[in-house]
Order: sequence, then C-alpha cells, then structure tokens
Amino acid sequence: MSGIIKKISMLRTGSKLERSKKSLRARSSIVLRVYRANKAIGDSAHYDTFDVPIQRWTTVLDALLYAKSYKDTSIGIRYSCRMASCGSCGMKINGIPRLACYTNVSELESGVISCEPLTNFPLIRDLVTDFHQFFSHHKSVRPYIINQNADLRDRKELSEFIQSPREVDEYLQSSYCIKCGLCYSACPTVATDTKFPGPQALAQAYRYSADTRDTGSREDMKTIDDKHGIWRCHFAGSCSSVCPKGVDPALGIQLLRGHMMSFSKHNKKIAELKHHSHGNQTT
Amino acid sequence: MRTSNRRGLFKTAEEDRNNREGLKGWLNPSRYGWERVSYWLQRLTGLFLLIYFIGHIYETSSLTGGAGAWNAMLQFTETPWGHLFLILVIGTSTYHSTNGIRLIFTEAGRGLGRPGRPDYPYDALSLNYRQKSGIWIALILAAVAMFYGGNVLFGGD
Amino acid sequence: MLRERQIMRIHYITGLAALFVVAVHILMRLIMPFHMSLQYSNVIANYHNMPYVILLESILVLLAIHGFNGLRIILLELRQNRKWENGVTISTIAAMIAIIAFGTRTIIIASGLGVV
Amino acid sequence: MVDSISQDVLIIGSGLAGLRAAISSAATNEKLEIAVVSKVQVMRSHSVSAEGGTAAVLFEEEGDNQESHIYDTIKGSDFLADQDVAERLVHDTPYEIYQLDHWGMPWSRRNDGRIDQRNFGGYSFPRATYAQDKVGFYEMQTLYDTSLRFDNIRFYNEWFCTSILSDENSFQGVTAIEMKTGNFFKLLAPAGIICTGGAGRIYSFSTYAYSSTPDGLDMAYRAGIGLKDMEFVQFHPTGILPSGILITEGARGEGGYLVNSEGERFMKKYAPEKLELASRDIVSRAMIREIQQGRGFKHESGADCLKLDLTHLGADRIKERLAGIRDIGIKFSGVDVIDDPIEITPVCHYMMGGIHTNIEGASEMRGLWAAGEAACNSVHGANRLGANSTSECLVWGRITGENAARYASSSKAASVAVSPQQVLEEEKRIYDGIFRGSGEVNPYQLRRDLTDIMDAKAHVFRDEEGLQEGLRKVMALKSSSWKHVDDKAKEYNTNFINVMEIDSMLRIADIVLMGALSRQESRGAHARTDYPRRDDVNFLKHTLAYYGMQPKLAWHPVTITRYAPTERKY
Ligand SMILES: Cc1cc2nc3c(=O)[nH]c(=O)nc-3n(C[C@H](O)[C@H](O)[C@H](O)COP(=O)(O)OP(=O)(O)OC[C@H]3O[C@@H](n4cnc5c(N)ncnc54)[C@H](O)[C@@H]3O)c2cc1C
Ligand code: HEM
Ligand code: SF4
Ligand code: F3S
Ligand code: FES
Repeated sequence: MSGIIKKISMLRTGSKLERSKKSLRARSSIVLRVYRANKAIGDSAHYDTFDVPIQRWTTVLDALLYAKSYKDTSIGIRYSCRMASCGSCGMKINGIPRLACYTNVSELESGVISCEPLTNFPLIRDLVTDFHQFFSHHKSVRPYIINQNADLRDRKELSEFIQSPREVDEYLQSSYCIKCGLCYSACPTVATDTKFPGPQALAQAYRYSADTRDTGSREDMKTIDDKHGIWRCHFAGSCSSVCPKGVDPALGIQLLRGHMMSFSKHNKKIAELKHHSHGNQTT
Repeated sequence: MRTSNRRGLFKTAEEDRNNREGLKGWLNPSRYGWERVSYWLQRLTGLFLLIYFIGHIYETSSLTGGAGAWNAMLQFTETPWGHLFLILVIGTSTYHSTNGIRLIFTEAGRGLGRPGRPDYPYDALSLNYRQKSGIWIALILAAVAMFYGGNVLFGGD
Repeated sequence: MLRERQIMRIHYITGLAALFVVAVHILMRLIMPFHMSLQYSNVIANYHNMPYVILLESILVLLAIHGFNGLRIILLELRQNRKWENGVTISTIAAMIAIIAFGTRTIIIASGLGVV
Repeated sequence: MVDSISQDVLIIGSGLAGLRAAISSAATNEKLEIAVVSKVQVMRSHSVSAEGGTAAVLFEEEGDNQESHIYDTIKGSDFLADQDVAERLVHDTPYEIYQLDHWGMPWSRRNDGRIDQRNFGGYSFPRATYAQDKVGFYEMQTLYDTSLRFDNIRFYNEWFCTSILSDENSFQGVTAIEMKTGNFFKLLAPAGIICTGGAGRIYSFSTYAYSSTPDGLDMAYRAGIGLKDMEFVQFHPTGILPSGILITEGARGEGGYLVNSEGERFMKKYAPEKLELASRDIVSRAMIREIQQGRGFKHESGADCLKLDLTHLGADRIKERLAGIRDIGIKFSGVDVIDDPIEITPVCHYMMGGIHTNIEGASEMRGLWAAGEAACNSVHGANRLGANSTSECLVWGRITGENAARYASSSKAASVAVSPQQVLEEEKRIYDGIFRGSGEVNPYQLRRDLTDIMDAKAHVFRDEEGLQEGLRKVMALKSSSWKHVDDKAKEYNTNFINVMEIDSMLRIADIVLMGALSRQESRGAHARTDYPRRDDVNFLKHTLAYYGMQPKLAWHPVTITRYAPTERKY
C-alpha cells in the first residue's frame, strides 16, 4: 500500500517538473521581494524588490546572490554549499520555511517571490537569524554516543561495533539532519515556547537513543521528560512537512515518546565490539 | 542560563522572543497540511469543550435550587441559539475524541511505520495516509454527529 | 512531584475513560425522547440512581483532570518563566479542585444524599 | 583599543580537519581552553559536501594491505608525494575509521555488520569506506556532535579571521571580526592550527561551497609562511551543469559509465585496464580530449559536456547507495539518474597545494600547525586520489591537535606578546584599505572576471601563452579600482567579508598561475600542452611561494623512501 502511495507522490513531483519546464518558457525574470531590517540599529522592517533574470535551473539562492552582486550588495544573507547539505540558507520563501538553494524558482510558479527570515529565530539582519538558542537546544539533548566501551579519548586500539544494515536503518533517517532549522521555524509549539527543545533536537535525541552503539538513556533527562520537554509536541507534523532532507522529526519524536510511555516494547540491543589487530600500525 | 528571567509574570527576556511567531503561529493552520489543521482543531475543540464543561456544571448546579431554578435555566438553553451551541458541542466532542484516540496511538509511536531510508522527494513517513485518513474520519464523524444531533434537537418531538 | 510522562499518561487515560463514561451519559439522554429526558423529575430521578451518580461523579473527575491539564499545557507553552509556570500549575490545579467540589456539591444535593 | 580574548589553542576553521583537531586537543589536555573559530557556523563548513568515501585499509584478511594503499597513493600523486607522509596516512586511517564508528558515524554496513567499503578511482582494492553518498556530511555531524561532549571546546561561530599575529616568527594569535556585531577582536593563543580548507572558488565552475575562498591560505601567506605546490588543482571528471555540483566518483565506483556523443565508453581508449576508475587527472584529460575532438554534447547553457550513465545499475542500488546523487540530479539538473544519463563535465574540485607543513603538520612558524585541505604536507603530490582527502583531514587533524595541545601545555609557550603595531596595521589594511575604500568597479563583477580567467587559462590543460595572458589579466584586475564596500553597516556585513575574500583570491590566483608557469612539465593534475612529458630531472620537487610584491618562488625536495618514480599507467 505504501508503495502505491509512494508511486503516486513520485508522479506528483514528476508532473510538477514537467509543468515548471513549460511555465518557464514563458518567464525569463521574476521579482524578488526581500525582507530588510537591521535589528541592532533599530532599522525598521521593509521589503525591497528586485527584478532578477532567471533560467530553468535558477534557484532562489542564485536569484538572491544575483541581486546581492548586481543590485544591492548590502543584502544580509547566509549561504555556503549551494547544494542543500550545509543548512545555511533556510528562510521563509513565499511564507513557508525552505532552503533557498534547494528551491527552484520555477517550482514556486509565481512571478513574485518573497524571502523573509526564518521565524522563531531571533533576527540579526535581513535574512540572517541567530541560531544560538537552536544549537543550545541541540546540545541539551546529549546528541552523542554514550557508551563506556566507545571511548572518548583516543585509545590506540582498533575495534568496531557490529551493527547490521537493519539496525543502521533504525536511526539513519534521523541522522540526515543538516540543522537548517526549517522544522524549528514551522513548529507551532516552538512559536511560543522558548524552552521546548524543538523538533530538530528531539529527533536527534531519538537518533542517538535508537543507535545500538549507545547505552545511555536520554529518557530521564531534564530537557526531555519535562514540562517543556518532548510532551509539548502535539504531532502537528509541520516539522516533517518542511524538512528538506526527509528526517521526519515527527516520527522520531513519537517513537521516542512511545518508548518513554512504555506503551511500546523497547528492549534495546546493544552492539558488540569486534577487536581487530592489524599488522604495522604506527599509532 | 539563558532563560533565568524573573522580571515579571508577563515578560520574558526580549531576546528569547524576538521574531518568534507567537500565538499567530498556531492560530494560522493553513500552511502546512492536514496534520497542522488537526492540531489546531484539537486545541480549539479542547478549549471549547472545557468552556462547555464548566458551563455545564454551572447549568446543572441549578438542580440544587429546585424545579423552578432548573426550568429557568432550561428556558435559557432551550433556544435555537442554545441548540446550535449544543450541536457545536456534539461536533467538537466527536472530533476531539476521535482525533484524540488517533493521537494517543501516534504519540505512543503506533501507526506511523518504521524509520527507513527516505527517497526523493522525501514524503514524511509519519504523515502517511493512515494518519490523514484518521483526521478525515474524525472530521466526517463530527459532521455526521452534528447532523444527527441537529435532527434530534430541531427535528421536533 | 509527578514526572511529566506520568502526567501525560494520566491525560491520555482520563481522556479515554471519559470517552467511555460520557458515551453512557449521553446514551441515557437518548433512551427517552430528548426533551423528556430533561424534565426536572426525570433528572432528579436519575440522580437517585446510585450507579448513575457514580458515573456522573467519575465524568466530573475525569474531565476536570483532563480538561484542566489540557489548559495547563496550553498555558505553559505561552510564557516561560518561573512565576508564570508556577502560577499556571497552581491555578489549574485549584480550578480543577474547585470544579470538582462544585459539581460534587450539586450531585450530593440533587441525589438527596446530603439530606440523609 | 581592540578587545582581546585569550585561549590556549586556536583552531581556525571548523571543517573535518578543524573539528578533529579540536577533539584531539581537548582530549589531550582537559585543562586547555580550545577555541574553534570559523567564518561559518560549525557544521556548515564545506566538508559537509564530501560524498564518496574515506580511504582506509580495513580488510587485510580479505586481501587488502597497507603497502598497496601506500603505493596507490604515491602512484596517484605522479610520484610527487612525500613517501613517508603517504605511509603515515595509510597507517593511521584505519584507526580513524574505527574511532568515528565509536563516536556514532553511520557507516554503511555489510550484512555481517562490519563496515563496508566501495571501489574508487586509482585504487587496487575497494577501500573507500562510505556512508551512503554523504560521507563528509556524516563525518562532520559525528565530529561536531562528539565535540559537544567537551566542556573545554569553545566555538566562535561566524568569526572571520583576517590575519595572523606573531612575535619573532612564533605564533601569537589572530585578528578576527565577529560577524554578528561587526566588532574587531584579537584572539590570542600560544598555539594555532589553520584548517581553513581549499580555495576552489577561485574558479567559476567549481564543486566547492561558496565559503571555500583562500582567506586562510592568504593569511598564512601574508604572515610570511610558504605555500606549496599551488599549481596542482584537481579537476573532477563529473560535475553537473551549470552549477558545478559534484556527482561523486562513487557513482563510477558503483559501476557507472562515461559515454560520449557516439554512445561509446571512451575511457577504454585512455585507461584500458581501469576504465572510468583511473585516477581523476587521467579521466578529466580524456574527457577534454573527447570534447575537443568533437564527441561531446552541448548542454542547454552552451557548455560542452559528456554523459554519465547509471541507468544500468538499477533503481534499488541507486536508491540504496547513491540516494544523494539522485536527489542532486533531479533537483539541480532535472534528470533522474535512474532513468537517464546525466550531463557532466570536468570541474575544479581540490587543491593539492597549501600551507607548507612537514609530516607532523607543523608550518614554518613556531606554534602554528596546518591540517586538512589548507595544508600541504605533500601526501597527495601532483594528484590526489579520491577518498584520500577526508582521510588526510582526520589523520592530520588528530596529529596537529595533539601537537598543538602539547605545545600549549609546555613551558615553551608561556608568553603571548603582540605588538600593538601589528594590530594597528591590520586594522588599517582592512578598514582604511577595504571598508572605507572607494571605486567604480563592482567587486562582484571583478570576482566573476577573475574566476572566468582561471577557468579559461589554468584549467585541465595549460600552456605558456595562456598562463602568461592569465597573469596579465589578473594583474589588470588587481590594479582596477574595485576595493570598496558599499554596505556601511557593522552587523553581519557579508559585503565586507566578500570583498576581503576577493582580495585574497586575487593573491592566491596569482600564485597558482605563477607556479603553473614555472613548472615546465606535465605531472599529475598539471598538464602543459607545451611540455607534455613528466620531467623528473628538473621538476621532481615541490614549488614554494613566499609573500612579496610578486610571489617569490622557491623549491623544496621530495622525500622518496621506497618507490622510485616510474611511468603511470591505469
Ligand atoms: C563536492 C566535494 C566532494 C568531495 N568528496 C570527497 C570524498 O568523497 N572523499 C574525500 O576524501 N574527499 C572529498 N572531498 C574533499 C574534501 O571534502 C575536502 O578536502 C575536505 O573536506 C576539506 O576539509 P577541511 O577541514 O580541510 O576544510 P573545510 O571543510 O573546507 O573547512 C574550512 C573551514 O575554514 C573556515 N574558514 C575559512 N576561512 C576562514 C577565515 N578567514 N576565518 C575563519 N574561518 C575560516 C571555514 O569556515 C570552514 O569552517 C570532496 C570535496 C568536494 C568539493
Ligand atoms: C472524550 C474523549 C476525549 C479524548 C479521547 C481526549 C483526548 C485528548 C488528547 C489525546 C489530547 C492531547 C492532545 C495533545 O497532546 O496534543 C487532548 C487534549 C485536550 N483535551 Fe481532550 N479528550 C477527550 C475529551 C475532552 C473533553 C470533554 C474536554 C473538555 C473538558 C477535553 C479537553 C482537552 C483540552 C483542553 C486539551 C488540550 C489541548 C492540547 O493539548 O492541544 N478533552 N485530549
Ligand atoms: S530535522 Fe530537517 S528541517 Fe529540521 S533542522 Fe534537521 S534537516 Fe532541517
Ligand atoms: S511541528 Fe512541532 S508539534 Fe511536534 S510534530 Fe513537529 S514538533
Ligand atoms: S547553501 Fe547550504 S543548504 Fe543552502
């Protein structure tokens, strides 16, 4: 059944692609509507508009950088990889949080594209927001392997954990997260609750908890089982619907919560260590 | 720590809230699909039912005042507006309970599927057809219940 | 103090249990024509039926817990500082107790139990 | 007065090398304060884009051995690698792979639960350890998350370093701008590690992130430290058009074909044995030849290209092992690689050269190390093998991290003294010279011109005439009036940062062109049409460039331990 669903959705994207090819023949430029404000100097918010020429492959990031290079060099924007793997360029495009580099201008199918900073992040300037709180939420869920045998210190011996591909699949999806913050910006709880760790952090709590190399527990943690913790997710699903990497934080959160409620069985297997002795190791 | 702020009941650190979407964020359910609508409705219906519940307790408290008081109270509710209100109660409680049952399952990690390797275009597993149909069923049941309730209330005796 | 996970377990269980008892409560409205079910004498008669009184009391308790906990959740998400959080917790618990007390009073008086 | 912040170890750059160095420094001595300074937020560094794999010898019981990895690396380098360094790389990487496994790296697994490996160009055994096709991303995530366990690591996110502060050739710290506020700081520490990555953005058509500009290299260069082998720029055979985004070599490792417009797997003419899996310089040259001989395709954008065919691999294998590639194809090229071949062409991908360091990662300045792509410890010589770079970042990240921490804990590093004069000069350079500069030439247009010149003149094939012309043009650009910043705000001024980056690009581009001009032979990635042969008599040596009005060139010998140079065949 889910196979069929998948096929249908594939078709949908396919047809979207087709459509955009068509509509593009008609359009050779678009209007960018860019949010401008500099918080520190009390500059009041306004929008600037720029005419930008586009081609079939132009992404919103391309368009913004064109405007920055040739129209107004002072646009504040954060970007780096331009291939949807660094997580820098999250912003609200036509009202929805997206990665600028992963959003093709043509797929938006509109002649005016509005770019605004991500909500739920303190504004620094123009499209640039402050990720400090977001990162500290991430840190607060202990996003790392906790295991006596997996030593923190560099120990000069060789050993690997044995983990089957199936066991990898349990957490692999959640580890796609590029920390772009789109989910954090979309979540209705985060919109008002500053102490709620947010979908990204909670999904990472799930990711490390589901890893067979991890023996620690995050379920009793103050940040997770707390009045502002994991229970403040109401499965609004917006996080998963905006995530550009298919992390599906909503899924991770519900699964972790299921374990915590002990409504679902959770006998976690712990991976065993296999020691190796290679020949001429110099370290 | 960043949130240690004791300035008052209604104020928190300016920095924390700068650019937060705030109440407007959750009051607008239109941008992110059906799950967001369901969340919004669950909340609104929950609150609405709480208000009704309090009202209902108050309403029944007139029983203690004898038949006169009770009938006076009935007078007050047995109006077309009162009936409309009751129909709304029927609908919201049906929706809230049905969707609530779905949420109890999902929030215990059931009915979402197993995590796996997502493929482009990364349709989220947790937003699957089972969940969407759950929402639809809750909405349809609510409509049916309201229709039935309307029949009973307005259909005459 | 209860851990949040225990609170949420209570929230879910009270929700489910309430569904059951409310269903019975409403069915009682439907065994006779709706309007008749609301006549004073009929209502008072109901209140003199002991199992029904227990049913009513449990609806009262379950929904008060579920409903006010729901309200607590919503309010907690609005502001985050010690005062507000404590204020919300205390006032929702107080409201919960008040509603239960008030409703119980009605039940006791209407069922004539108070007189005995 | 410029505010100053004191730390014990300064790590500049938060890519793979920087994060690995931070962890090893922090673990070496828990009392040290380690600062990671980066112009991007920590895990946004370019390293997240690495796709294909990390080379290591893991399956000796199944026939692999370290000797073979060492030889493959040296052969791949066209014998310009320092052989002791290559040995060290090979010996140390298995440990790094397992260490990452302990820290949570989601390596792809074999059915028996062990870490899997795949085939990669130039190797005689499948030894690219992979995690789907997002290796660099997962490595970065693993290192970043692990670094959060250490209380003695401090992150300075979005701090742009502008210069090195030193005292009688010993490292004292750096100057940096905190981008959020625009404030200028001195960051002082007795020990520093430069991990600022590659500089591939000096080319227009490039796989690199926009942040991969040579400001780190330039910083060292201006401080009088030598840059080594800068003329060796690797061109990766498969970049998509028009963005230059990479299709990993893993796609060919998994069995993909390169085809020309006649539908022919042309690599059999150029590397009969290894075909598509010959080393990158060879494949890229073959591709350019095919295009020159009229067997290429024309991309919509007008560029010449060839095609990479993965259709015969089947949807399952692609989705399992090359999911990211498929995503990139659909999203950035409009092609689903499951159904259709994808248009690709050689693209600037890696800089073999960098800050001159020894086998320990130490630079010529006391107290300063360099690691990762920014460093040139000569492990890759004239051509890097795929998957050897992430290995290098990990191995030398660890080595330099330990060395710097030991140095910072020792008495040798006791005093930190910076003459105010140095800071003043730097302030003058960036604020008077750049921020308050004026002129009509749009710096962004100048950047475009510069990178186009590099694409045209210092590409896969080079010759005297082209290089000379390139130099002349770069000179002309330099002297035009472009050094000005229109955005006058202090806060998050990316315009200012961009112009400083462009300033460094001009200097480094110069060095690449000069080095290429003076190396009158063809070796590895450096192919001169006017000197088509390798010349071991005159050029079996490294190029060094030192700061001056014009870069001053010098030479450095190659360390050869076991393998005498022979002709390369794949
Ligand atoms: C698309 C692509 C795919 C690749 N795939 C592979 C592969 O499969 N296998 C492999 O082995 N290698 C691969 N490589 C090569 C490898 O990824 C890089 O060589 C390696 O990641 C470089 O890491 P690094 O730590 O040296 O630098 P980077 O990751 O580039 O980090 C540089 C850091 O320096 C910081 N920085 C720079 N300048 C300043 C400044 N002035 N002030 C402050 N901070 C500064 C940046 O912010 C950044 O944090 C690939 C490269 C590319 C481009
Ligand atoms: C009868 C069956 C009911 C069931 C199964 C049920 C179930 C639920 C569930 C599962 C939630 C949690 C939603 C979440 O965590 O996001 C919830 C929330 C809530 N419920 Fe109920 N409920 C029921 C009846 C009621 C009634 C009658 C009231 C009114 C008194 C009520 C008031 C609330 C409130 C105020 C909330 C909070 C909304 C929120 O958290 O978003 N519920 N309910
Ligand atoms: S979960 Fe998805 S949307 Fe959220 S930060 Fe990670 S990648 Fe971005
Ligand atoms: S949007 Fe928020 S409420 Fe939960 S499902 Fe996602 S975290
Ligand atoms: S620029 Fe890296 S995710 Fe968009």
